[in-house]
Amino acid sequence: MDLSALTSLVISWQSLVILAVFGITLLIATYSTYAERVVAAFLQDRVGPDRAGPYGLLQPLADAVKLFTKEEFFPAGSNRALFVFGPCLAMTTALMASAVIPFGNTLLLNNGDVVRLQAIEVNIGMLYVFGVVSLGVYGLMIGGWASNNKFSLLGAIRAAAQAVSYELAMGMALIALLMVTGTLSLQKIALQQYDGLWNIVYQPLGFIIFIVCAFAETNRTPFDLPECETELVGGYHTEYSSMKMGLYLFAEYINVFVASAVMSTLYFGGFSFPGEHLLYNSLTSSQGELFAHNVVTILGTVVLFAKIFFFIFFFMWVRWTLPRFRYDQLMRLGWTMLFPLAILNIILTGAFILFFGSKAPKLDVSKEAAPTEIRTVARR
Amino acid sequence: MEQTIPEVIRTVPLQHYVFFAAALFSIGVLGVLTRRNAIIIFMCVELMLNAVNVLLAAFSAYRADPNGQVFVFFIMAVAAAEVAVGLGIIVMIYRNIQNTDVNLLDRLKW
Amino acid sequence: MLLATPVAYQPADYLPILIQFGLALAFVAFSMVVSHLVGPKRNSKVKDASFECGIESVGNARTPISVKYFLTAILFVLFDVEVIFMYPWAVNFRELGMFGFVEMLMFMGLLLAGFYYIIKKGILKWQN
Amino acid sequence: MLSIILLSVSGLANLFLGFLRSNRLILPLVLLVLAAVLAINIFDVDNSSAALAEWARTGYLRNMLFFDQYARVFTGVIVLTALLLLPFSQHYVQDDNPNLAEFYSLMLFSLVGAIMMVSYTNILILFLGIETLSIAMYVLAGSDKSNLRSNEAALKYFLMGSFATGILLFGVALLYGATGTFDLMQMGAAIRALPTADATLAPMMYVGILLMLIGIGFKISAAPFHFWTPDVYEGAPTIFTGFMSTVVKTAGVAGFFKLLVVAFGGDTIPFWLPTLTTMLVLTLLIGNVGAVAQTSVKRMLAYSSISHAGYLLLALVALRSGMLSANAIFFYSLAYSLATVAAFGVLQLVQNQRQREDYEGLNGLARTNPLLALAMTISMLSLAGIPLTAGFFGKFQLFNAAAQEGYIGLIVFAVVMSAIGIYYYLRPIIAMYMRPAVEGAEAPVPVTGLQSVVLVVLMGLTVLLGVLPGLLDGVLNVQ
Amino acid sequence: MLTALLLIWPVAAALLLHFVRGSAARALAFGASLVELVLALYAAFQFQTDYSLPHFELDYAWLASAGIHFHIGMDGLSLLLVLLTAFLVPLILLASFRHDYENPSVFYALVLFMQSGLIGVFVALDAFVFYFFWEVALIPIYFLAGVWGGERRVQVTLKFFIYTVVGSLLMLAGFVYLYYMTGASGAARSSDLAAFYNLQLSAQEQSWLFLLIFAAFAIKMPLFPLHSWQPDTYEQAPAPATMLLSGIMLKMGIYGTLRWLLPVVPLGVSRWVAPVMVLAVVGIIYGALIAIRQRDMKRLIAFSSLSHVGLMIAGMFSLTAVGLQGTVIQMLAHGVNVVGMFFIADIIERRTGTRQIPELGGLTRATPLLSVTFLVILLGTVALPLTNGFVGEFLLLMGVYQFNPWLGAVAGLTIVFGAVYLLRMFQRVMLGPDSSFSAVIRDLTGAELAVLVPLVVMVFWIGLFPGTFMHISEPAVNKLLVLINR
Repeated sequence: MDLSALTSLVISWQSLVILAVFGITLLIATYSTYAERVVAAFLQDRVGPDRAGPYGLLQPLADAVKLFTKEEFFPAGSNRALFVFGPCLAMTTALMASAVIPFGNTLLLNNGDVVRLQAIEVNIGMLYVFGVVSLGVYGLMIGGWASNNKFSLLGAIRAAAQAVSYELAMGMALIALLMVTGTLSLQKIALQQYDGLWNIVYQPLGFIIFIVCAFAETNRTPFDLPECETELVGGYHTEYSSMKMGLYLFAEYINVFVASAVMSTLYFGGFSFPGEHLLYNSLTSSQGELFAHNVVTILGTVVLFAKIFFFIFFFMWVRWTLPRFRYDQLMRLGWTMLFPLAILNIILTGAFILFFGSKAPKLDVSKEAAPTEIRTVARR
Repeated sequence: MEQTIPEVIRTVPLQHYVFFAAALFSIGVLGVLTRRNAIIIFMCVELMLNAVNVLLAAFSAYRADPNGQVFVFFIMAVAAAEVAVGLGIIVMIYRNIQNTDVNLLDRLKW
Repeated sequence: MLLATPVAYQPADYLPILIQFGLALAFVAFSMVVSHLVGPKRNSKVKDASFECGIESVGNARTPISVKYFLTAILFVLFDVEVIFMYPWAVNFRELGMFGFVEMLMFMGLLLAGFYYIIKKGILKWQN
Repeated sequence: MLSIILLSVSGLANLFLGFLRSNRLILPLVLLVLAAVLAINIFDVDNSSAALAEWARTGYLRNMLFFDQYARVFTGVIVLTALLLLPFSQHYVQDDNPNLAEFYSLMLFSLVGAIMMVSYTNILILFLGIETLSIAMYVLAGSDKSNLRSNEAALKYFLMGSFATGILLFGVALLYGATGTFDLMQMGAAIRALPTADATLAPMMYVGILLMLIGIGFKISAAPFHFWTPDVYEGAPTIFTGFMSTVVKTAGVAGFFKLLVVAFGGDTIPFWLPTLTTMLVLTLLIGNVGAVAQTSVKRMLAYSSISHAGYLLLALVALRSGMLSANAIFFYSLAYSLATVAAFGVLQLVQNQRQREDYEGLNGLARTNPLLALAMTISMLSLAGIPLTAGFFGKFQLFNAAAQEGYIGLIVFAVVMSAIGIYYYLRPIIAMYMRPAVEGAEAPVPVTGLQSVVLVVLMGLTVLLGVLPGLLDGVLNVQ
Repeated sequence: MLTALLLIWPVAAALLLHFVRGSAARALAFGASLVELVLALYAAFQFQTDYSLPHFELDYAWLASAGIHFHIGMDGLSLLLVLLTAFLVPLILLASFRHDYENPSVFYALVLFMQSGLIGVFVALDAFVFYFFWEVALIPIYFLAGVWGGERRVQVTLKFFIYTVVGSLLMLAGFVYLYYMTGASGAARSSDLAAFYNLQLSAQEQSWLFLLIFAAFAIKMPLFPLHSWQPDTYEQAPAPATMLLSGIMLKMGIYGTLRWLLPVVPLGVSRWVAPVMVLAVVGIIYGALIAIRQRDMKRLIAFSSLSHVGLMIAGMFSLTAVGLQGTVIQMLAHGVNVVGMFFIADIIERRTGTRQIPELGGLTRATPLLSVTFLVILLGTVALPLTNGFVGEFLLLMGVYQFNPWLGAVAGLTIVFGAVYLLRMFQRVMLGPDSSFSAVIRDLTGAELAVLVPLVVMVFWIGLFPGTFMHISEPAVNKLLVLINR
């Protein structure tokens, strides 16, 4: 691991992808705030934001300007360093999670280079997402504690307790999925679904557990106890203002985005879509392999985003439809329902695979691909 | 693929892992010996355990022997149990004396 | 079809994480600094007091909280570490086959016994 | 293996027993289980030559536990100790005690840990055993939640214990790096070969061995790593102090001995032996001198437990005498456990009634409770190593093993130390027999029938072993 | 088997006592001790052949793995001391009948228990058995003195205990070393007496071993300057305990030296014999001088005992046949005399409430029987010819004289001094000016006579027919001498 690897990486196409993923993440988060209002307005049959720009499309921009120019406020008795550090941590971890999500297959360039439409491919992608997202709760904790406000502290504690409670069931749901896929690489999981059925077919119960937990992990209604205004004013961000407040809000939407992307990838085929082989074969015969490959890849990316947007919409839909849990109900749901269900799911999955499934992993990607890795393949 | 992970780790010289782990461990030991806050002492102990984990994982990779990693799992599990018990004890003490400074605990002479 | 997955992972594969981290840090720092420079600053004693719905704030904000939260955290630590054991097992589930399944059933049985015990012990009774 | 399974399962089941309305059932059931384990232990052995050959062949990853005669015998000591100690916890058995089942379950679990520590053939199991034992004991040490001394004991025990675990584990990691295995036999073979085979790895191995010695030194409270012991033993509820100073010590020393003999034996012995010898000398000195200065019986027993760790180290230092050492450890730990159980049992009963644990608390006990006084006397004499009690032959066997290896200087030192010991072991006897009861404490201490029977059994065993030590000769023949 | 029976019977009786309350306890204890005496006498009459060989042996593998056997048996020397023990214990028990001790069953059980320990010491033929009983004998006396003793009993008995145990631990260390040396030539290790006798050790080793082992014996006897526990303990212990201590327990040290020290490390003995002799003689003078200044009867007897023991040690270390024979006879004589002396002191104290010599006087008028017995025993102690003391001390002095005439001359002072302080005590207490007690004091009762008459008989028996006993001990002593001079 020397410096040259880093420099070559910085100036490569891959770094462009990283930048793009970063930008898209921010963009989607930004427009999620807009979408939230529009969806809310739609569901409540009223007019949403419509002043800033056409259909209010510039509303996020206006929000940003407002947040930037608001007064920076430090409550008395707060721990200043931690007060700033909290939102920063929440935002940083949120931004990092999207790095391992495969937004598409590869693009082949004319000069023979291959561009992977994924910022970072690591063999432990799933663990990475989990790890980084789990760190996010520290941001809430630190912020809530540093505020020197009883509401904030309570909100922070709730956030932590809730996050850890649901993370357990989420991890268990994931384990059942891992038993099916046999790998932790998000990209491999996505590619496996290229050929076969989507994992939702094998893991319906797991998906339900996962999505419920995803709601809780992102502190979205009906699990937004850490910030429920009826009880805790603003929860952990009661004392926050200006861009620090903005970072918390942003982080939440980024988490929603990441959760949607992960769910799409894990359970709904990621960037695969029905008929891709057909399209690839027909295009290959007419336009050549390179073109066909690129078109399928881009289409796949588009499809993936469609799936992601659907889940984001689903998040909002639920928010404006369901009432909030009471805190003890929330904890009981997590511990006494989801946790045993997740274990049951694991056992069922295991039994099913053992008695009906084949011995080999569903799709052994490593065997299918050329052992000499993609770069060589592309330089033909 | 399983065989390749050790190769990856082996691109870094073993000494680096050993020195790193030793440094981490020493920091932990120093912390235990010099700090007076029970929670910080406790965190330093965890640091020591994690140094051990790093070292074991590195050795495991260099020897292409899974036993070391299995050991790491067990250390983590045991450490979790220790965390549970240890934090419980610290909370219990905090409830009684509203502090976690070990110097305040002088009901029993050393 | 050309697949995007490398066969062998290199430490360099993890390098982009650093770049991503740098980017995130840059963004966060940027927004912090800008909002700090742009926003107005007018402090007063009343304004700085911590917010308690307009009522004068009472006592220390960092008060001890219900021990249930603590218990939840402890339980999480324990169970989460048990879950760690399942990750390698799940990834290699097919190779381990029946033997691994039965072993894990025993493990989960113990886990559930403990789980049932703590539920019975009233961990989720928030009323008392 | 059966004993471990039975103990674990009954420990778990016992937890659920706590949900019953009445707690009366728990103690009898636990005693029953322990008796059953003791009985099972007799058959729970796989020391046939075929099993040994199988172990030598597969060794690796499998057969991490091995129930040879050594494991079985020490399991017997451990379980017997627990069985005899538990009746003195009867005062805990009250229906309004919500944590009763947990106490006993933790005890059972810690026994599992102790058994693992004497039956391991893989460092992993040693580590797990130590931790299973220790973690349960951390909780039990602090089980008197509202008592600040108990809290403090728990915290100190916990911090020092986990610190020791860290050191121990770092040693394990280094040894693994040097030898590439956790299997005790393979590690032993690798360590014997290493100094010549691979000089670069040798320093790592030496550091690893030293760190492991230190870590285990902490666990068995050998000086200079003993400083937590008096506080913890004094602060913890008496019954658990009794448990700590018997079961934990026996398991620790037996496990340590196995480690030293199997893994660290051979040419490396001269490397670490000076360290161990220094520990031994310091332990004896600090244990005995410290005990003299105490005013609390409990604290005196804590120091006495340190000093007994020192005597046991004598057998470890003399490990090259092989079976002689193993036998000595076995006999001594049995004698020591019996005597200590009796001492803590009596102390617990006296404490229940008189609410004090200093020497004055024992005043006049001979008049009010002759049985308790006699039990305490025999126990003290046994701890002091006076003939007619098991302690004498325990010490004799230790010295015998040490003399076999020519450590005459150490023996003389140990003898001088046990002479000091006699002084403080006589003090409870003086208090009980030669001083009148303190004002207001003239009432007899209540003793249940079961407790009386146990005390008689303890006395009987101590005297029996003191008169006919040959009974246990050769119990440990196969290793 | 008979030896084992001698050991077990008192223990069994002691356990039986647990079920008896009050005065029945002492009756039972007394009965048991009589049975023991009968057993011992039976053993004495069963001795038909050579007195130098152990009889009634029992050899049981005690710790087989270590080569330690429970080996016991009696030769002439052992027999004499067993007889002495069996003879004195009933008398001591009888002597205590006047006292009302708290918890009599425990008290008498301890006495019987101690008897077993004492006999065990005298019959042990294995070093560890010897050590075992050596310590076993200590425990009951500790409790007897500590629980039923005088005001300062706690400190005094603790001092006594620590003193003795430290000594015996040193002895144990010596034994352990010897035990190891038996295996040095590749033979199986053994702690048997015979194995010890066969050892070939260097002078240097023997010199150290002598110090280690002799420490225990010297403390027990006690040899000046290790005696500081003795007067206090004798004074504070209850009368029966004092009698046990002085009458029998003291002999453990001398017996141990004879049996376990002199023949085992002869080279060590020759290295240290001179200092020991000097200390012994110093002890004689010192004990006598202090005794002269004592006002307390018990303390006076204690110091006189110290003085007499000094002579025994000196005689023993003369390493001559007469010296050793004298030691044996004097052990018996001293046992009889000192028990009698302490008993009489106890009687007087009980009657008058004081032991202070100046407060007493003129008791003889009302108590002719007491006076006579007192005088007889006293003269025995002073070593008047025809009494038991004379035989022993004469032989001892002969021995010392053979060793070194000057020392012999100085040691001879013991008789002179003894006459001075003992006769002065008698003169002051029994004769002298009348005190407030002289009229009211009662003479001996039947029970007291029952104690004193056998003692008086023994005083004359040994004094007139010492051959009865020397005949028994002589072969054994000669055998020892052979071993010592090898």
